[in-house]
Amino acid sequence: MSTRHSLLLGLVLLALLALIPADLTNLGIPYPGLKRYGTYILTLWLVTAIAAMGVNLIVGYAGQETLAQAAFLGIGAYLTAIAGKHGVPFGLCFIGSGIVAFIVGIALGFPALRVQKHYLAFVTLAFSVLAWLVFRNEAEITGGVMGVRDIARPIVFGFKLRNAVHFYWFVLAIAAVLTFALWWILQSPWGRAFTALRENPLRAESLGVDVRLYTLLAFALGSAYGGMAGSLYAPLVEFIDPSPFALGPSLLFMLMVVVGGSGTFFGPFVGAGVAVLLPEWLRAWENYYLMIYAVAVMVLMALFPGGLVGLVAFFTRKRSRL
Amino acid sequence: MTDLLQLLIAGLATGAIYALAAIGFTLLWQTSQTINFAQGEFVMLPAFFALIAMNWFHIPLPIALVLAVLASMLLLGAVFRYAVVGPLLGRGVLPLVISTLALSVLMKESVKEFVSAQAESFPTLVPDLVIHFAGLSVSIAQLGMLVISLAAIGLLQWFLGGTRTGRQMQATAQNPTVARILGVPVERMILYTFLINAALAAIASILISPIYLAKFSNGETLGLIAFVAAIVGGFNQVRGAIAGGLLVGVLDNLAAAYVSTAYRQAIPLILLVLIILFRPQGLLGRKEERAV
Amino acid sequence: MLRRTLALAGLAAAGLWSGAAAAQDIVLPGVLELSGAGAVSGTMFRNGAAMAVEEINAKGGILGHKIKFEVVDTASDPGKARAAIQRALDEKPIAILGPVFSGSVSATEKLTADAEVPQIMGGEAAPLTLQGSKYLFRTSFGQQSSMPKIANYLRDGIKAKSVAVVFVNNDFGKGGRDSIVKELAARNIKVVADVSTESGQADFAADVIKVKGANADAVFVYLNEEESARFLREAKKQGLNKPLIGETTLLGQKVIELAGDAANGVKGHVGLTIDAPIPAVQEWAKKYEAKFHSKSDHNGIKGYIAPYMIKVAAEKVGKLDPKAIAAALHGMTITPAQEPGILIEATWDGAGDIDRISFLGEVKDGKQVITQTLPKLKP
Amino acid sequence: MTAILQVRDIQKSFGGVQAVRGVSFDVHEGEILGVIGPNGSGKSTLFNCILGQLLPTGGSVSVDGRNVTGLRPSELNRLGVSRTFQLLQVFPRLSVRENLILAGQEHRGSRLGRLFGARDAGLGPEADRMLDFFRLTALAHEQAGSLSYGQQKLLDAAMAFMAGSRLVLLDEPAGGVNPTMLGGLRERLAAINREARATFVVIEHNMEFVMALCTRLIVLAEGQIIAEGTPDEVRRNPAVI
Repeated sequence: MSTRHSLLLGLVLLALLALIPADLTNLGIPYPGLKRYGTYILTLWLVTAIAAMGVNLIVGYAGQETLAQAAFLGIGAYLTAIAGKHGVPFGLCFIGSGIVAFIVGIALGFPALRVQKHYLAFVTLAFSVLAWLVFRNEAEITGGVMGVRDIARPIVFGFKLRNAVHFYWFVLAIAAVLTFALWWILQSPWGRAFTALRENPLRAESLGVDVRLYTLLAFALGSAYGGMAGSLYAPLVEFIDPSPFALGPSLLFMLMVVVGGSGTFFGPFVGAGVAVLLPEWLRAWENYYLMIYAVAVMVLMALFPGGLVGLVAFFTRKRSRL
Repeated sequence: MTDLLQLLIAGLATGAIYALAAIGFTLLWQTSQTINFAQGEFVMLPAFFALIAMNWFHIPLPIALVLAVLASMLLLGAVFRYAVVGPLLGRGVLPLVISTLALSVLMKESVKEFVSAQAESFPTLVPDLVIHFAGLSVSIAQLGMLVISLAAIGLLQWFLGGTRTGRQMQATAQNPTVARILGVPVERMILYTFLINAALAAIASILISPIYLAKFSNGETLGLIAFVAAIVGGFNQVRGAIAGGLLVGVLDNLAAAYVSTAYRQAIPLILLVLIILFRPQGLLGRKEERAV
Repeated sequence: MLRRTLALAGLAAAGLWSGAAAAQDIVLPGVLELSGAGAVSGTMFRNGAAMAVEEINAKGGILGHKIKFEVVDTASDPGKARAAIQRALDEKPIAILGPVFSGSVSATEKLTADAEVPQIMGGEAAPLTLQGSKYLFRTSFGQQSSMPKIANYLRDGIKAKSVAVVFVNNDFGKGGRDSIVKELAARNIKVVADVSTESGQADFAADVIKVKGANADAVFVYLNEEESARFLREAKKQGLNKPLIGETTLLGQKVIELAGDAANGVKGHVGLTIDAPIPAVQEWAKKYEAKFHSKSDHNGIKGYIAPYMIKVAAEKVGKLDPKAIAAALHGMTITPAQEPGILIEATWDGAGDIDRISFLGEVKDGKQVITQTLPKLKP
Repeated sequence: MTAILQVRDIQKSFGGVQAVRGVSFDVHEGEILGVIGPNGSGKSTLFNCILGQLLPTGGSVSVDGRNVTGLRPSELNRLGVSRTFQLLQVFPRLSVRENLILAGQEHRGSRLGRLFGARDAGLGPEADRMLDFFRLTALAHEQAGSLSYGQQKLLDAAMAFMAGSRLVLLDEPAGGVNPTMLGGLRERLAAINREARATFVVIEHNMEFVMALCTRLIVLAEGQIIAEGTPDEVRRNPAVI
């Protein structure tokens, strides 16, 4: 697909997404929009997808493993919640979250990537648990296990985003910018280098690609996406405590990206959609839904390690051949 | 001083359990590049096999324990090898990580849903007597845990170093390609490591459950600690995993007593980061070449 | 393309669109911990509530309307709990039951207050009812009610001058720890050890050594049931011979079952228990066990009385109006004579805190024995 | 003629095994040096030591008189040294043209400039020239993984020249290539040597290919040089057989 077509497709998707929750009955279209809960879930999906895009950059493009994306989300969320309480405007909090996560990513990745392939996974594992312990135990700053309550929704150009749909549009706009930025990176020579170092780091290195530096950049950028997603998560939920930023949720981020299709552009969106909407779909099975999910993931891995996007691509290819 | 000794004994006893789990971790990693994220659940589950045998089928304890070990070797060894790992071999580490992660969820949820959502007491073979001497109080059960797990480790070491099959397994672990050229039945050796891993996990489960109770969520912490122990000791050496397990067990107790109970989990992890910075091959691990 | 199709399919399947048909039934959603760390408590709360709803419906419902009770899982995560409450509120409910975890309640109480829908919850942390919500109601003692009783007992019953506190570092344990430390300070009792433990912790050797080293007159143990059991076993092993004092979770049947004779001699305050010396409660416990093939703890009772609270309040105001029901519940006293489902007479004050009798008990020969019945705070 | 590459007394041992035992040689501008020897004679280990994939146990490597022992492959590459591998090493999910652009992009401009600059990092025309030179133009937009083995080998070799490297080390360029392709490959390599004054070191088993391509040969056995000279001299050397 040419660049222009990609951009056009992106804009159409964006417009459709913007319309999903909106009540169009006033415009004469018999479409009532979503309930508040539906809008909330849709917003949560976007926030999750932003973090998952970061994981995809690290896992799917740079071929590393990160077990700390939820911790980066936590960094962004706490920074935004706490700084926000002290009157720092949301814009600063949001950019600050990204920058802090980026710097922490560099600090973690630099020593880990000196060594061998899986050491980044080990270091992020340790970091993930350590960050969670700090969130829990430094109650003076983070509110400890009782969390931080009543986090305000941002005010943009004097416009309050209390309304669920308005906040959704705000998050959608940010998600669109971040998606475009990632797309741009992946289209640039950087993206080519990322793909190369995932497919064959040895050959890439011999062609002058500084594998260590590019891996580090991918990790730090991916982590920054986590931080920025966290910065949106805090005002969305209006309450944060340490539990969504523990090791378990970090593992689920990896799971979600691989299930969606790691190394594909839309994989994180699909994976995040499954993770956020799955409990809704399988509500009828209540107690069994996690078991169903687990078995489905294992079967998917065995048959289609390319994830859901890979699965769809497989079938569309098949059909077009017939 | 007595406090310190008391802490050391308690730490070594739990450390021995971590070592059992960590050994399995390194064995699987070496022979099949499997990072088993369900390792903690592998230690959680066998106790429930025994409980099911006892409570549902009224089988006496010793037989139930043997059955639990056998069931683990079948399900967590052979079935795991062929149904979960088999289809994913040679596709890199990531699909296996994801699949074992899903497996851990499945195991936890199944036990919670079909057996028990609460902690269950678990009978012990060794009487839960406490001996006091010189201000120390040590329970026989705890000593038994230490002795049995060290015996299991000793037996494994003897098997790996002293028997033909054991040496073949080591060859497979170090370099499957070369081992295959040398005529080692690599496939069978890989299966053996899975069976040994399952057996060690079952032993750990039976030893730890009388003291820590059997619960579906027990694997979460255990798996993490076994993972940390394996890395600290050296991911490519069995004796590294043993040292790592014991060290992390002791360190956890000392940290809780002398540093901070709130940050006790942090100490082994900080050790982990330091190891990666200064001795990436682990305490007892082999140094690996910059790969070609 | 794909992602949009998937999202749309998902949203449609989950019934998230506006304008879903309103049912004739009364909507009473539960937002509870069915998975994650709080699964055991949440499931019991659900079972208890489901039992009550079934009974009420069998007798004709509330004001002639049947109750539709549907539970949404919070996965023990406050963020998900918030989403679940949002979803429940979209259904125009008469009230919401849950959550049980204080953190999840804290994350959601503003939503129910904004929507003016009563929230009957299981959380026990002190600050929950201090936020000024007019729509939050407890089903058990808040820690600000139970901790003074324990502090009094430590001062008058044990005559302790110093206390070691062992707590689990979660919303429940930390809240209790903060309350008891405050109460002890007010009574000039020194806290000589303050030991934080993890939920799910297996090895208590180091914690017991710390407590022993503190050499306090008494030890206050505020852990969940299974960790209580592990702690008691380790304490017995190391010969910790100080009085071990706790709350409902230390003296529960589950603890006794798991800790064996290590639980003997443990004393404490019991807010709500299926072992209460009240025939109605014990009968209820038998009924629960017959229905769900497992024993309930206090969470089952908490869940059970919640629908009855709504029923009595709705019948009092004579209409199915959430706002009026909440207003009626403030200052209301419900007696078993008036509604047998309430089990024990209870009163709710203006903040939504519950008041009823409670007990002092201890474990003797593997059984919980109630030694004293404490009257209501404001009889 | 000056020596581009000087290899002095390189040694490498794995545990107790000495794979390379003190190898020294020079490579001069414009020549094609062949390294031959039986399997296990240490050829690939020697290559890996020269190119930084392995750290030699002893000895030194210099490029243009500068000591580069122990530099990482990417650093060496930016000094104008590139290589191919014994096993096929292209990026199967990138297109043929993308493979070539990748091979050159790290030598162009700054890293930040590459993020915001042109998608092809200004290498489009050069890539097209290279495609043309290696007769791959028709396949430019195919995924590299879908090419035939011989075509991939050509691409593999072409990538080594994209960076404008002056010294290229080819590890078995003819391995597995069918005889029809082989002539083309040899002819292209000879042409690029002639036209661009590129200098090669070639490891090869196919004696016919080596004899026809190389200007000088060294023979390795058990980690040591046992013979050296022009193809004809080596052919006549009794030690080689």
